[in-house]
Amino acid sequence: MSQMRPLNSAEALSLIKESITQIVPDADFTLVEPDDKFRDVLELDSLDFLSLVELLSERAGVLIDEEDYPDLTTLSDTTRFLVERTRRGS
Amino acid sequence: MTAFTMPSLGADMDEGLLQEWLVSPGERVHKGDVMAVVETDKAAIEVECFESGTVGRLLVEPGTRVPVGTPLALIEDQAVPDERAGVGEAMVSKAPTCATGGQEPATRHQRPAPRRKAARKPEVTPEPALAASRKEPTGEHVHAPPEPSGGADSVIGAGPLVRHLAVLRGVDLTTLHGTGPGGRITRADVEHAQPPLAPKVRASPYARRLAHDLGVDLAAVQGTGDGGAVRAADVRTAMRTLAGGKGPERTDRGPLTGDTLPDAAIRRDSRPEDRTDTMRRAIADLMSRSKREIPHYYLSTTIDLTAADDWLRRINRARTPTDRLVPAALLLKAAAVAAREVPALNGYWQNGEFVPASEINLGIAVSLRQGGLLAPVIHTADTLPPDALMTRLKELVQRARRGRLRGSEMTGATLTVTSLGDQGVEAVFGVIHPPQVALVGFGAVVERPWAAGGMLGVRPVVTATLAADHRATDGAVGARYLTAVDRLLQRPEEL
Amino acid sequence: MTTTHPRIAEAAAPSGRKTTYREAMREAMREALRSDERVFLMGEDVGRYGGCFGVSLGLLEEFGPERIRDAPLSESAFVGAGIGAALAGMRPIVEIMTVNFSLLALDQILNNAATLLHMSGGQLPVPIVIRMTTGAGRQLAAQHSHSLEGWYAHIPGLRVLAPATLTDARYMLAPALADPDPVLIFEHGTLYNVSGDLPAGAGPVDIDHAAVRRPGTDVTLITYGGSLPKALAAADDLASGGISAEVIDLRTLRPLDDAAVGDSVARTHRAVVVDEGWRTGSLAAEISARLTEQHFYDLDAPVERVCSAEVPIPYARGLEEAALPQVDGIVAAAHRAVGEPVLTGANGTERQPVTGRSG
Amino acid sequence: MTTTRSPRAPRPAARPNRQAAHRLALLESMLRVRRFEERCVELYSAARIRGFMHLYIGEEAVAVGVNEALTDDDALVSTYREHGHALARGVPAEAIMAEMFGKVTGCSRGRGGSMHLFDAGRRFYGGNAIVGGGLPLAAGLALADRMTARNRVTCCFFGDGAFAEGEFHETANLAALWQLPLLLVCENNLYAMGTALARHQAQTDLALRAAAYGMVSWAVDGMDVFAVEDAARRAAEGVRAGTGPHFLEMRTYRFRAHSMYDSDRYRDKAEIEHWKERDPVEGLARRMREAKELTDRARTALEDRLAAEIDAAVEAADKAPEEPVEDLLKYVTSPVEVTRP
Repeated sequence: MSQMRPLNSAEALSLIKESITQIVPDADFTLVEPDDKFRDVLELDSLDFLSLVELLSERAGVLIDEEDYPDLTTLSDTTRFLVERTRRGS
Repeated sequence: MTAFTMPSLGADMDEGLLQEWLVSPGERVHKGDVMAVVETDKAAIEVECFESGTVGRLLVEPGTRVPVGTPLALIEDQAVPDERAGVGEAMVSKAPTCATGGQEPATRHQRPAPRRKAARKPEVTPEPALAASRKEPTGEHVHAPPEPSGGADSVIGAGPLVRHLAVLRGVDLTTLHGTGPGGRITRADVEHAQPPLAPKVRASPYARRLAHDLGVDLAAVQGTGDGGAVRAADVRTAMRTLAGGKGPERTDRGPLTGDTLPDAAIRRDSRPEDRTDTMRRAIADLMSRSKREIPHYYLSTTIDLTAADDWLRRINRARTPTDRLVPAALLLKAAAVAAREVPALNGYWQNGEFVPASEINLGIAVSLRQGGLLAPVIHTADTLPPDALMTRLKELVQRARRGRLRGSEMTGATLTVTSLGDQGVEAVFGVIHPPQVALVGFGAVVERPWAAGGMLGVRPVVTATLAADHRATDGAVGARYLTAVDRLLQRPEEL
Repeated sequence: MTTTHPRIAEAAAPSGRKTTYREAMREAMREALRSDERVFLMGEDVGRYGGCFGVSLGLLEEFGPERIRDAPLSESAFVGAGIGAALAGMRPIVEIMTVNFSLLALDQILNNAATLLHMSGGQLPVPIVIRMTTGAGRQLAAQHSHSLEGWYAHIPGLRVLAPATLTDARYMLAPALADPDPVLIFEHGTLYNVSGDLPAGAGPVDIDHAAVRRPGTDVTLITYGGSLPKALAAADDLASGGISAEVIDLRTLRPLDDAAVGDSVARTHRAVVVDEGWRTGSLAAEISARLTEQHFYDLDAPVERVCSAEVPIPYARGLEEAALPQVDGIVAAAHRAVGEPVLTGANGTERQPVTGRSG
Repeated sequence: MTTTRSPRAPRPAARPNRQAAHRLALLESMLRVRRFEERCVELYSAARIRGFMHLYIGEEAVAVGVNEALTDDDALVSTYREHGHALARGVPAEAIMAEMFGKVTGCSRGRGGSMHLFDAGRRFYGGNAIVGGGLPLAAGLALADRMTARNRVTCCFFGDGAFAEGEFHETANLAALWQLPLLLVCENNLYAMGTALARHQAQTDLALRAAAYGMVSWAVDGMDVFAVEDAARRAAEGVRAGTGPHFLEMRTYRFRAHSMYDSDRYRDKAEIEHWKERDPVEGLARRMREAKELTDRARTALEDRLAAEIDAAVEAADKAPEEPVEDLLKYVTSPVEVTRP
């Protein structure tokens, strides 16, 4: 896993959206408020979510444990998670 | 000298038993004299000679069975006057000219009589020239090893029974690896081979042809014929639906008229953007058929997933996301292994009876984002370790959603599992995919108050349901199945 | 299509003249006897009696006892004599009272008439015409009522005809007599009294081809002889329910006109064979087999067969009717083929047990 | 053996003036049949001839004697034991041999074999393998002649076995009823296959029974070619004179088995030997030798000529082509499409 530089919020959000789009190609983020549970809105099932974890983990260069999953519920808390974790990990 | 040969005493006689000699060596015989008694299938018959002379050596012992044409004795050529003819001259002793001309008489008798068996033909061909011309190629072919004949070569080891069984079960022998001696394909190999693929749609030959010509998937057509058979009219109806009602309006008795659908309409109908509609209709047809034909019964139980959850967490902690398992993998494994314990739910209802399947192939209901549903198959799911099952699951779901499933991944399911847990519902009471006889449903894994050992606690639980075909099984069987699933999920490490 | 009755009378030409099937047959023989001195009629009671069914009435008076020859009740001898006379250059018409009696002459018909040409390497054609009555419907019970034409149609070397219309009755005989090989003509007993107008322009019948007696698009009813009127009536009934049935009259049972049957079924995609013979090993079975051999991918429904019940034809009217193909049974079979629910009620269109598929 | 000489056998007052040449011709004709069939046995044993083959050996006087009474215009209908009838009728040995070899040059193009020899040109209407099956057909040939006023005789051969068939009785009645120009020749060889006459007929005097149908009927010594010829000539004359069908019971005997080979369990060796003493061929030869009409040298020459003829027939048959299988269906129906009016 490549070690990445710390991400700012905008970068993290953009990374999240990109990753989700890869899994759900026609994901319409206009429907997703920052505090919505995006899994429900965009209909990600557990496998999708796992893929998302894979992607984020790889692209951000951070380790994401199962215990971290509750922190990946909304776009805003996921952004926060990535920003913190990339800063901490580097 | 000529040979006295085993004669052909009937059109159906290939061989005869020399029963008795009526002459001895040195004895004088005349043409027409009885020489021996030959036993045929019908009777014992006295056989005569066609030459006059002195009996020479007897070549065959009484009691011996020999083919027609075999020399039995030698008759030494002598000019014996035929007194009975009342003529003194050597008229009779004159050797008759051979039938084929040009050959000396003796060879005619020594030559074995033509036989019916084709293999012997060349050696008894009457015309020498012809015989010679045939000899060479015949020799080559006889001694050459059997020519491999394409794909069939690899299944040469399969005996007739195996071949027959393969035909019956629709198994392509060339795809099997024999486990018998020398790699021979055994009966068990065939029996363990994948059962025939998708259950054949009942359709009239004309409907089948029409569907092919029009590019209509027969499986997606609802049949209105005898026993739900698809008929031409059904195919046309399906086409019209595809065309969004844009096909020619029918002012007459719908299904009864001839081929009225113009080609243009047909071509337009088969464009890919209509695939969604096609799928919707296929689902509609299949589910309608299921509900029409199958008397469903439903069972439900709530399973404590604490053990499974703990085990998963433990496993996953050490793994990168790529290697992690999701609960669905365990649920599927449990569903598959339970089917092994309760085989009455794993198989097909065909021709009025339940036909158990030899493998457990789980159909996985996968909802597509654009709508619709596919049920790709994990073959022999009960034998796959959870990791392999997980890998397979990910692949299938991915390809299903990209529309890249292979044929083999779409067919052969013996039991289907649907999980709507990710959609947040707690229980799903499914509709069985005919001709399967059961469908297992899992809801969302949720935390619920749970009483165990007299203590109330909060535990992750999942509601497992079973929809089963009451023609094939009764509720007790279904109950045993769900109980098994529960039990298995309590020992995830053993899955 | 307008309905005329009886249905086997062809659409009347203005100048057509009234006749019956019996008279048409007689007229055909009269014409043959007048135009060819090699022709003679031989059979039981064909002379003084006028024919068991009155077909040859009056011919003795016109042509004399040499050419209208009453034979003793020796089917084998007089059929064989007909064969011998044909070998010697005559053109005999041999009448056998009923197909059941023809079994007494089966040796001559099969082992001589049908076989001699081939067995002799082409030396001995047998230009004989053998006429006989076939079929049930007249309460004549089991030894006068059977439909064994399918048996004869099994035999290579024979041509087997079944005139079902006035025109065919009138004009099939001439081509039959012109055929250098043996021709068997099966006259259904219920047809003799059928009357109608003989079209003025009608001439010799094409005995190589089946005839479409009624065009249609939804289902093909394939039949011949005495079942043709029933099939046409069934087609009327079906038309009133919106089903367009094509009716094919085979006319020639051997050699079968595969093309006519196949062309029709390729258009309608459904076939109902109506055959008064017994179902097992029947002509209907042969037609059904050929359709599946040659037109499998045209078929949109299993081929339906409406045949006689597998019993010796009984005497009692109710039983006899139940044993035979009837209009209702044909209609029901057509409905099944088309895939329409069979209406029950006044028309009694339920599948008759006697015509039902066995098993 | 139960049969006795019939007291009603014809004894014509004046025999035709037989020249020695005629007697020699009869001998040659009978010997041709005998030698031809002996060769057939050999060829059958060597599996060159197949199927059922019924030999006429012993009965040659009947075919040869009856044929003397027939003209080329007359017709002949035969049985499955018909090599003798065909040869006497003049069907070439080569055509018959080729037929038995199954060759296209055979008299039935190889479609009939031993039991179904035909020669339409010689009005030889063939071997019929259904016992009695040729009788109605013969009546029809005769009927056609009668209707067209052609003065021809149709001669039909059949065996004693045919007396058990309805077709004989139907035909006898029909022929007598219609006064058909038919010569019915029953070759009574005393056995219907393996069943002796007395075991299959209540009344074994066949001539008597035929007479009951109202036709002229004689029993004849079928082992004496002159007796056969005399009776056949007189009967044929009667037929030609328009006195209706005539019936001849030819009392004869086959020396060999019913078909090619059987075990002959149904008759005594002594009986066979007894009849062989009355061998029609050697009997005639002996009489001619005694009358100084046949020298040994002439006999040898005759035998040589016949042997050469049969050799040639065999050789030609052997070399002849088989009918191509593509022609299998040819002649099921007439090949020429008639233009229908």
